[in-house]
Amino acid sequence: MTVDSLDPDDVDAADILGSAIERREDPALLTGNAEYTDDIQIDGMLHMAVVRSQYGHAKLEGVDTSEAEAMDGVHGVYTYEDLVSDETPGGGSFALPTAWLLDSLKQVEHPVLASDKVRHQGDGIAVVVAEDRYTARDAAGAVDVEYERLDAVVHPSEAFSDDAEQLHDDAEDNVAFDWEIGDAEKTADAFADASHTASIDLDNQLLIANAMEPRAAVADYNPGTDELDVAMTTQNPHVHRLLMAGVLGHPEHKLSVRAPDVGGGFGSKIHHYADEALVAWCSMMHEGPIKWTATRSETYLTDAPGRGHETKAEIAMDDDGNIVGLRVDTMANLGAYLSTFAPAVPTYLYGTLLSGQYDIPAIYGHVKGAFTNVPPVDAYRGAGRPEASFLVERLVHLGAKEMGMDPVEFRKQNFVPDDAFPYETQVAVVYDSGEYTKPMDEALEMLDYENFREEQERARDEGKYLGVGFSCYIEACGLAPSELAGQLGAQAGLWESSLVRMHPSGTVTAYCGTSGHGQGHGTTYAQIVANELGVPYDSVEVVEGDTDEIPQGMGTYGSRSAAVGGSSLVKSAQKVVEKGKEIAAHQLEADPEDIEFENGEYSVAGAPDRSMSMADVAGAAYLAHDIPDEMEPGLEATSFYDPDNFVFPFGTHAAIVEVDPDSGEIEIERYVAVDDVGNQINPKIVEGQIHGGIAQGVGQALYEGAEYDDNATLMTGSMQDYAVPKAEHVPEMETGATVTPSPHNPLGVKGVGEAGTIAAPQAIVNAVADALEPFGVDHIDMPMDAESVWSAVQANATADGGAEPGSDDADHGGER
Amino acid sequence: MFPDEFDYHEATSVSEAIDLMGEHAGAETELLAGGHSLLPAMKSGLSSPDVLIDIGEVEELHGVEVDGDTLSIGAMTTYSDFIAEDVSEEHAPALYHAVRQVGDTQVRNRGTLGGNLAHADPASDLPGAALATDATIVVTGPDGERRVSADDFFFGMYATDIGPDELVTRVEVPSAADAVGAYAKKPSPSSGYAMVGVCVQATVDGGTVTTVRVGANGVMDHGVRLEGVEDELAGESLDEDSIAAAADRASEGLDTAMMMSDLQASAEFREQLVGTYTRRALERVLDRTATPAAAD
Amino acid sequence: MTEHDITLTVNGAEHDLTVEARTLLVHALRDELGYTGTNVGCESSLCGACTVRMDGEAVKSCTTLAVQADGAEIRTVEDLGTRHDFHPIQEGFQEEHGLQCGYCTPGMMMTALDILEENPDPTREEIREGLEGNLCRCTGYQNIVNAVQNAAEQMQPAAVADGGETDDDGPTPATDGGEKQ
Amino acid sequence: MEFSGTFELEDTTVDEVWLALSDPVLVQESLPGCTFLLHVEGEEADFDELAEQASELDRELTNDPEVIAQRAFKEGERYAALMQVSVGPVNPTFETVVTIDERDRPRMDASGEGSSGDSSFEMSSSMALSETDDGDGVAVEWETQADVFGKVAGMGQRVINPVANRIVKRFFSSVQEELHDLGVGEVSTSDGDESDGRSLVDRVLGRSKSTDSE
Repeated sequence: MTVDSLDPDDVDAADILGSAIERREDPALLTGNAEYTDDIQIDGMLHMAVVRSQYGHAKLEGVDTSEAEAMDGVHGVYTYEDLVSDETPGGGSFALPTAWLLDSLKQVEHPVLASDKVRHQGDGIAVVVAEDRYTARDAAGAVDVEYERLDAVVHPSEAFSDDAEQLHDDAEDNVAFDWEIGDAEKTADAFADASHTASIDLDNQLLIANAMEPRAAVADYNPGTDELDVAMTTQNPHVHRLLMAGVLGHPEHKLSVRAPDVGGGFGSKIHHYADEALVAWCSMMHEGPIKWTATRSETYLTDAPGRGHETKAEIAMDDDGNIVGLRVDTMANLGAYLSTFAPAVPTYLYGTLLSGQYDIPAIYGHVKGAFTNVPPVDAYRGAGRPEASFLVERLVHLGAKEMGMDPVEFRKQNFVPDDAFPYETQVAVVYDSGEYTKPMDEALEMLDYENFREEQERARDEGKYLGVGFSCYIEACGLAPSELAGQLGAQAGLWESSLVRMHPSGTVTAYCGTSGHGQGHGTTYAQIVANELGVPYDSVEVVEGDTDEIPQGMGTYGSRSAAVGGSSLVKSAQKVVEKGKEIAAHQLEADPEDIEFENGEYSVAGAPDRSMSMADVAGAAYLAHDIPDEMEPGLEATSFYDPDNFVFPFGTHAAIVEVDPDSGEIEIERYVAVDDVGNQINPKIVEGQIHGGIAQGVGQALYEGAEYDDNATLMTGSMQDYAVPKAEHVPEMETGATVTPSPHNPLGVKGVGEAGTIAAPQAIVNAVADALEPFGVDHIDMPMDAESVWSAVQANATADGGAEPGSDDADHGGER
Repeated sequence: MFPDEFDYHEATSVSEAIDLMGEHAGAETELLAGGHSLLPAMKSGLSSPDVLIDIGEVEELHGVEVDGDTLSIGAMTTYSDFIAEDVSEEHAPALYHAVRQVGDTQVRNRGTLGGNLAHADPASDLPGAALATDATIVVTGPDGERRVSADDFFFGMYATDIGPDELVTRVEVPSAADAVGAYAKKPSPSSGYAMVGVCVQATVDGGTVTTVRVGANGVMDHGVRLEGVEDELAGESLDEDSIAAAADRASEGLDTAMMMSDLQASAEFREQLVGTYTRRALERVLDRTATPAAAD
Repeated sequence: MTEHDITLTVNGAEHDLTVEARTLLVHALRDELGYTGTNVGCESSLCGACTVRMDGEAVKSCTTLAVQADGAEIRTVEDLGTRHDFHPIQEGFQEEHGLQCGYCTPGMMMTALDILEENPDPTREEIREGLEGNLCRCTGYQNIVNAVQNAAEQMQPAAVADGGETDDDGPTPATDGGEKQ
Repeated sequence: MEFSGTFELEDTTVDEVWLALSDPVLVQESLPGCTFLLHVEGEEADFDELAEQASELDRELTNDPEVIAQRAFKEGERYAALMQVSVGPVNPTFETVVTIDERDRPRMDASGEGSSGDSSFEMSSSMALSETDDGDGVAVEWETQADVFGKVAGMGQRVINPVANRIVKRFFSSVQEELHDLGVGEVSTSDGDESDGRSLVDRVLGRSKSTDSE
């Protein structure tokens, strides 16, 4: 099923919400007229380059900048000493803050340039400002750094080992935090009483976001006004303004942050990195414009990777195949320092999703965070939820196998029943709404599941190994109720703000504090606002991503834009409608109570001929010749929408694969995705988000992984070695949808940005495990490259005396 | 990143290129062909030559022509120009199929056959094909032309028989109009280079293999012939059984110490894959023997 | 440092400029001449965001020196069509939502033009293979393949049905389970 | 990363090979890409100074144990080498300092580090000689543990194994050639007792007594 797009001109105003219209952002992007950060050219602009560490872990013994300073075209070379000097601009901390705290969290110092020690290869040691990018890069290469190399750690288990080098003086044994959720005792009891258990040991690998546009910033300081303007690749300009103000010691109201067109983010452009602050500081230092654009190899060294879990987990069932308990012990990699939202990702965004779609009476999760010599780890598309969903769905696969049950039957039996919503899990969240069997049934129908099982049998007899894997995922998104976020450790509210402004002629500008970077907010937000105000879609302009234009905002991440930003726009638009109602009542000489508003027309109840259009009302509001007493002229409204709860999208993804045990190669024969993301504002955009999400999930399952050697040197430091999926690597995706509106927001939307990425990996791993069941292969860590599949088949064939290909050994494994 | 500074000279003829190399003999000098191996190495800072001599536009180094029993390919012929010539597939089917799988659309538009062979990346697609087609690489230096058989041309990672004052000017492939060719490759999912690539050129007469040459790249630190496979097939009938038997001997005689082993695949797995991909290449040969003249 | 005087004809306009030998074509286009529609996504010649057409062929302008392009005709995204008069390839991307963040799109379209010139009616597998040198991180490629097919249809109104079998040694392409209808 | 191998030298003896590998001049000549290999006198290895020193030195290959003894590697001492490693268009020149950690015939351990621009390596290496089974030659078993840092590290993964293997192969081929050309060891290995009870050759060979032979 593919959604066909519509020309917005062919859509009736009343139908605009929910129509798969073409995207209004595309013409600029398709003609080269878009403006990405690196496209910005300002007269007299200088370029910055950063000197980064040669080692994953080392003490700095000395930095000699003299050769670089002497080079033609070089305007300055600066180290940490220069930043903190009284002689130079700014008086901030010059250290990057973390915006999410936990009780046990060790808040270690994270200077924007290393002062005495480098803790990962991306750590900056000095910055160079020069005439052009080539010269800046040359000069960076001429900075001579003397190091005393230290041993490095890459994986949490190494970081916690007794002989590991400690990264930070104030984080003993490299423990960043120790956190738990659920009920340990109750879960222990459940396991003690259970008749069956299954367990798994797994690594959820580190991934690099690889937004196609590398990070970049252009800062322009005006010494006359003391205003500092920063254009940068950001998903959340207001958050960056707040944090950067503190880092630099430049007042927030004199700092402006703007996101021009942004070439993808996937989480990597949420966090406050050192580089953007350094560009801003250099601009103050040189009192003029400075540009920095990361090379791709720099993004590999500095963009926050995501995932990085080492986990042992188990599931317990009673005799009837009911899940009675789930227990998880995870070591999470946080990298060298605490990135902006890092502490939230392996805790509240992970532990709270451990119930999956299932009614599990006892759950306990324990997570220990580790400092290691990889770049600071933070949110990457899905952030915590893919790790949870992967784990739960792998355990359910193994649980079904342990019970000798069909994986579909086992899942259905354990789903949270439809009548149990709102459903409170054992891990601190309340699911808003759901009907989990619906997408499952639709996926089964699309797959023709019964027939597939027969085909699988036949194929095995012929020596062909087919497998099907399911992923019944749940995610929590739409971050988040501010009070709850505060209780959980967030150092910010997670509301969203918007402004809807009617112009006197009846057209509209809608401002929102989110900041799209490819999601098509310009289109969907206009659909929302046009629908609320009853004005033509083309009369609505959307503005995002500029702290000077939009009062406040929290940004775009965690699939929150539609649910929180969209809802804020609804709220602002409704305020406009309400004010308009009073104006209309006044002009139509009726009681406001009697004014009805529909399709952009105010009319008097029972007297439809006494009416005024929205545009007329706007005109009247600005003329202000005849509006109610005490009323201020103008027609606009701002709102700060704070959601009541997260929203919980869900769905079933299923993959059919063929595995060649000889070559270890996996072919995805079919990929079916049925998602319930609540109401859909633009189904074509929803489909695109699902597609892109799945592609990244396929990437995690089969291709991607950041690999470091023992010294924490990145081995996959370019696209030559880190496999970003290509067109031929991504299967054709068959998508379907069910719609269970969220009751928590006025749009009934749930969020779609991360669903595919959360859902896909386990569908594929489960399918491969299903295909390789005759070989006794239960689990292969991701990415399941050909060699790891081949080795798993070999290892099992050897270890088990060679489970004969073709023999169906259903009781095999399950307990390892 | 960006390349370090260098001096750039454009040669307009082979003799000018040789003169330029002579003039700059004291400096670190590289020849620039399509640039698709050299420029990435320079941009990553791994390679910093002092002097680049651009031979990409040397007219006499372009073009594909049949000269008697030989297909003669100018060293600076781009992959896409080679593919576009009908004579390429007709006279050098194995090379043709390998070239089609080099890099991607854009790389094939710029990269050159001579540049590829001179660079001698063991994971490139052409060393195996040069061996399978029994190609002769013509190198030219101050003392004139030298003809080196592909068998003697590659001897290590990025190491060939080209002298410091020489350049590859031509590749000559004995016409194999009666032969079928195939190239089966397991590309690295990231770089597209061959983790293993097996190239076969064979003549099958009445079901019997009369000539067969098999070259592999990606497996060892340089392109190699798979002599066990050739030995197994020569004079045999080409069928499922002989293919299986040949594939079993794919890694015969290969020095495991010099086998490639990296992030993409261990030496052990490459040994497994070379068998699998030998089988696949031979199966394609069998298919094409059964239904000749299938065109791309 | 050696500097060289070169001439580039970009989208029909001739430009004389002086560049360092090491200046990459993409930087000459972007920084010297202001054609910022062409983007830089990697430095290892893999992502294809920088693809332009040089003398009628798609090339990666980050793996080409500006001096190598001396005298060449360059075509960039700016030359395709305006928002009021889209080129069919732009139309295809717009209709099929073949882009999200748009960063890879100019390069993607320039390569697609190469594909369609060689093969006016490509199959989905052929399109995927042809786009091997262009990475997209947003769309999962499916709508890009749709967009190229859409453009092919516009450019070839009388196009025949599915192309025939090929005798190509390309890697086994992904199956076409979810064929759009 | 670790790599290892065995190289067989034909038609020679453990003593002869040990003598040859004790001679920095022979090692320098045999190491592909090695511009100089010199004993480091002071604390710091100043490569500019060393290069000058190397250009002034007039050392020749010899088979004379007396001469070799003068300049032979010594346990605990440091040696500096300028090494160009050539891998296609990538030709970094490493300033390398090696310490002889242990020298006890037939075994030698060394460790060192080198740097070239933004790249560097650290390695420890050991080598042991033994008579081949047929008694006709010498087997050199070597193993090296190396860590590579900086720009070349990413590339290292892919190329180090084959490149190291090739360098080692060429090194020992050259050693074999030199052994043959010079006739190292043809001077008797059992002449004249010295005051410390060890023969001259014993001293060169790093033997404590002149009694044992493999």
